[in-house]
Amino acid sequence: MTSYDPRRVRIDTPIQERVINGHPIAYLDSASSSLPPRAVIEAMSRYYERHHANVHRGVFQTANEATEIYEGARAAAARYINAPGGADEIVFTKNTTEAFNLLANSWGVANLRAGDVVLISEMEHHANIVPWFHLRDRVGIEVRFIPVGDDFRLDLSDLEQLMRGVKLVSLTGMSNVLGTINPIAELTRVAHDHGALMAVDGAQWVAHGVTDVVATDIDFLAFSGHKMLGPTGIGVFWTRAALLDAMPPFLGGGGMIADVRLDGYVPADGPARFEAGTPPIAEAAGLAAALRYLENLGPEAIVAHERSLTVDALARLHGEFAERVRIIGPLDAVDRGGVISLDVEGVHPHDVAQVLDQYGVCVRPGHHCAKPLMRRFGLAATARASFGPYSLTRDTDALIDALGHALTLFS
Amino acid sequence: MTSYDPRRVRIDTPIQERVINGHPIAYLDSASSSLPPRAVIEAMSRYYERHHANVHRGVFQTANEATEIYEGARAAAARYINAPGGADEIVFTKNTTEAFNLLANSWGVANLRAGDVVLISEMEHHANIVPWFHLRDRVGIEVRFIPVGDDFRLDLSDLEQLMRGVKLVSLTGMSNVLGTINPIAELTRVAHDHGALMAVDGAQWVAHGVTDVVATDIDFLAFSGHKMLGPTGIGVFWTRAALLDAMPPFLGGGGMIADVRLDGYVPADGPARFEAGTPPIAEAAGLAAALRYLENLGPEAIVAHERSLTVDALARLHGEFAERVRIIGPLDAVDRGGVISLDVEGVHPHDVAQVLDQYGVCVRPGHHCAKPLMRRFGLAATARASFGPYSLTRDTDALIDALGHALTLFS
Amino acid sequence: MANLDDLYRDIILDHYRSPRNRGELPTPPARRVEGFNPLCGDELVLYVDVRDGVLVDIKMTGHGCSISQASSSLMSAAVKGRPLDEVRETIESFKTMMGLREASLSEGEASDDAGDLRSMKEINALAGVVKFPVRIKCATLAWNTLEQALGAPS
Amino acid sequence: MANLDDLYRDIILDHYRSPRNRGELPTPPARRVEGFNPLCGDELVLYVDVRDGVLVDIKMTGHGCSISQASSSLMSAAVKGRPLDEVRETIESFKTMMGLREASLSEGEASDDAGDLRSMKEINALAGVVKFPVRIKCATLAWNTLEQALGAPS
Ligand SMILES: Cc1ncc(COP(=O)(O)O)c(C=O)c1O
Ligand SMILES: Cc1ncc(COP(=O)(O)O)c(C=O)c1O
Repeated sequence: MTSYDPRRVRIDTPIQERVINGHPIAYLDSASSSLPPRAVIEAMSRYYERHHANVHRGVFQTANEATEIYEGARAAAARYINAPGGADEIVFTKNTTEAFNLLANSWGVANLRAGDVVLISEMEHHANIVPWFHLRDRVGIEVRFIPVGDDFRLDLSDLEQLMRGVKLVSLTGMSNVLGTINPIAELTRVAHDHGALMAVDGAQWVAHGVTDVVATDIDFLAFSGHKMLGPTGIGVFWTRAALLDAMPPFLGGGGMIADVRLDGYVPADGPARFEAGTPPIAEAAGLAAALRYLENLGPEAIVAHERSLTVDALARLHGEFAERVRIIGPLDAVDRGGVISLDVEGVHPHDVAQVLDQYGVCVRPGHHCAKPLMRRFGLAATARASFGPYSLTRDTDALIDALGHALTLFS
Repeated sequence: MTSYDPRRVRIDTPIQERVINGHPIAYLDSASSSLPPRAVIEAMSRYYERHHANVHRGVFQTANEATEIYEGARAAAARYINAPGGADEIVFTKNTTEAFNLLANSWGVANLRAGDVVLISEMEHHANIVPWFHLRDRVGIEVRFIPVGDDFRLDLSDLEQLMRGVKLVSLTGMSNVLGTINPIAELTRVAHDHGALMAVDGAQWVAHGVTDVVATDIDFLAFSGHKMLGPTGIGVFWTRAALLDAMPPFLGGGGMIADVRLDGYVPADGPARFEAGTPPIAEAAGLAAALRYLENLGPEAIVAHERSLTVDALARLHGEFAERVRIIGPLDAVDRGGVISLDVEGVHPHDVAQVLDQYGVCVRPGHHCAKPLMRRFGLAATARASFGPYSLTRDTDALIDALGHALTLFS
Repeated sequence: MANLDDLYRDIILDHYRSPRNRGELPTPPARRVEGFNPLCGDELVLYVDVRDGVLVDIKMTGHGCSISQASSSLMSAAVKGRPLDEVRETIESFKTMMGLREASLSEGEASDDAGDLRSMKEINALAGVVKFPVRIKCATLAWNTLEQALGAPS
Repeated sequence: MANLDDLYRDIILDHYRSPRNRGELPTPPARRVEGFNPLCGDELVLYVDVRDGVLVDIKMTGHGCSISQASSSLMSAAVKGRPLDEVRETIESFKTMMGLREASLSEGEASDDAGDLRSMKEINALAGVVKFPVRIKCATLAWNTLEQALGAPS
């Protein structure tokens, strides 16, 4: 049993004590980055105050402690996503983006040839687009897009057609613009039936879901600490041991080698092969604390809470502003997370966010690193509100109130 | 004027209050990673407690604050190394290692062709070796090594010969094994005379020196926050604006683009082009605090202090243990930093470090990510002691005392 | 504390709602230049028709926030029909106002008598933008694009 | 608190100073396998001569710390001349001692009567290594290399 109370989580996150322009902060930008609770911040401070040393090659006590903390975080990440091979399948990167570059440059360069297809979608974040464009330029792969329908969901009507020649399907688990949650398990089955592998962008999916790489049967997963109450500077790349063992190195340097001679080198085995240089040690301490914190709350409970906030917000936004505020994303809260992109009639998203800031409401204007998706819906940008485990109905109240002011000012 | 007092710095670093196996800690592993002072730890905590948000695309107040903190760190790093083009020349990476991978994969892939030579040295850290091996495999460059003489310094007697076909000279400013400080300004002149560019591994050089990229006239520089009282998870890549502007992207994803379409993308200008994904924001706050702290101490004063510790330690190690402890590095403290590698007769470095740990003395055994250098001197490993701005003569006392115990145990 | 009223002055909202000089010009004789703010996705296409050292006509298309739209509209009104050296002075004084240039005495003097006083005064409505540093890029997009369209002074 | 005496027992220092079974064996008939600990740079080359299911001879070269050297020396003394199934049992009991295997009743029983009691008792001198987790890799290098040299049980 968990003891999840979002008000308690709010109290745990010091930044939410802030008053912005005379209003209590209503932080609705968790899809960009989440707010770390004190336990996470303190785990990092404690690390630096008591245990800091470089990892792996030390013998002295603090070096051992730092190594245990770092490797412990690997085990915690493995547990959090139910990695079948445990810690040996967890590679720490600096963020989700680096994880995708690792996937494309290591697995991709080793396994894809000119003409092979990587199937992504129109709702991908640039992190799951640009590395494939780079690989196209380098190797000659084709990057193909699953279209997004007017219902803001993947249009799978031509899927069989789209699957021709596909070696890898790489999809976001949850759109950071639409909130749409994609049917990953089903699509993985399709991918595997066609002899393709399945990669999932878990930046939102892991942060706002219950992740089980075994149950979904996916092959690759990427996510970021800072999206799930953890620190900046750390991300995770997961793949099953059999795949990882066959992947060539990507970044080169210390820690990823078994031997270096003047004429070449032998790479190390295991996750170390992909962790060149001094890793994000304090960040791993912070990530482990975040995962512990989330586990204590219970990911299912968080999902349920964020869903109820979303259902309420969608209904009220629709009820309050009718046609003046269009929601760019599914209106039903089925297979949908707490990300609500708004297109406000006659008010540019930048101005929406500016006016909202005056009332302490933090929303993000922009293309949200999903330009192809923006183009698909004829938009340059949206104003996006998104929930986290500490979000409360009063944040939605503040959002609706401030949106009213924005509409008045620009009417 | 500065007010540098190493005892004060020691008090500022909480980890040095620790007692290890009944002895006050004698931290002699700063070459691996330095110990951050409270000001650095608190800068990061404060960032998370008050200002955290994702950077760049925000309009609301904390997003602006986070952006100012992040961009402020860029300006601080530029100032610290006297970058002629200021903040626009500073790219944040996760560490020195990533910076070298960026150099090889961006500038290298764009500018080097089969047969072109990258000249490095036998004393390089793997971070400045392996990325060039990768480039050799990809492009067909030649990786050539400046030999290291028996005096533990670069053997430049055949330099003219070695320079044939060289497009880039890439050298460590200061060896993390030998302590040797290389004549970077002179070698840069030679490189430029031959139409080659000059890259410097500043992981130790910047951390333990006074860095001026204009005075030395170098072209590329890489260094890490955690080596200079800063946090893990952040490094710096510097190059002059004219070179940076011509470098193609390396890692792809959000933040490094100007536009993305279904058929390709346009990269962003400036440092952003090389910072894909959410950057190390809290780490930048920590790095800026570390640079501020170092500036207050005065880099010259730190260099002088570390030199006097080194002179003293070299003399006493030699005097106390004569032939039983061989110093793998120059014995004179000219052009030499505070890194002292030891080869102890009949005691494996691993065992040296283990015994020293029993007395609270932290030294690092191993190849120090410099296997070619180890082979050059017929060693598998050394036990390395290294100083930082907080080191005191009593650390040397503890080292010598504990070394005596190790020799006794294994005699 | 920066107040919203500093940013969204009436003149700005007016120019946002009814932008001046929207549209295209035939190229040639006009020159077409694109401006782009990757951070917020603002896009601007500028058409400038320069004859005998005079910016005889200017038109624009694109989209963006109120500040970028109003700024481009205000700019077009201020520079249309003006000799290029005055246009350049106007650009300089605008950038000085945005804190992107050090104000210099000669520039200050120059801008005083540079052309249409009413348009210049309207441009001053954008002065409040400096209190919102992230919006400065919105305000300057049009001006940078115009500078680019004019090329280096001959 | 882990004490140095737990790690550096006299038997260990003795085997470190005077390692048993150093040298090479002709290949064939012996098999040659390399072991490697990238973290500390320890290297081990193992020569094993197996005939009719018995490890008739074993020799080794390489370098490493006292723990890895002593462990390989102790191992060689314990397994030389022993039938392969007993050698495998010895490897298992060693790994159990290092905390790398769950102790199982049958294994425990098996190791009790597995061969030369004196060598087995000497190996127990390595038990203190578990208090120094980073050194476990040093102690197990030889054993992993031997396991590799023997291949999968037939
Ligand atoms: C000389 C030198 N170069 C490069 C590095 C690599 O730095 P990092 O591990 O922070 O990437 C180090 C430190 O380990 C070093 O001492
Ligand atoms: C769906 C999705 N993918 C990828 C990313 C990139 O994550 P990061 O910036 O941490 O690399 C994000 C967040 O920005 C995201 O929302």
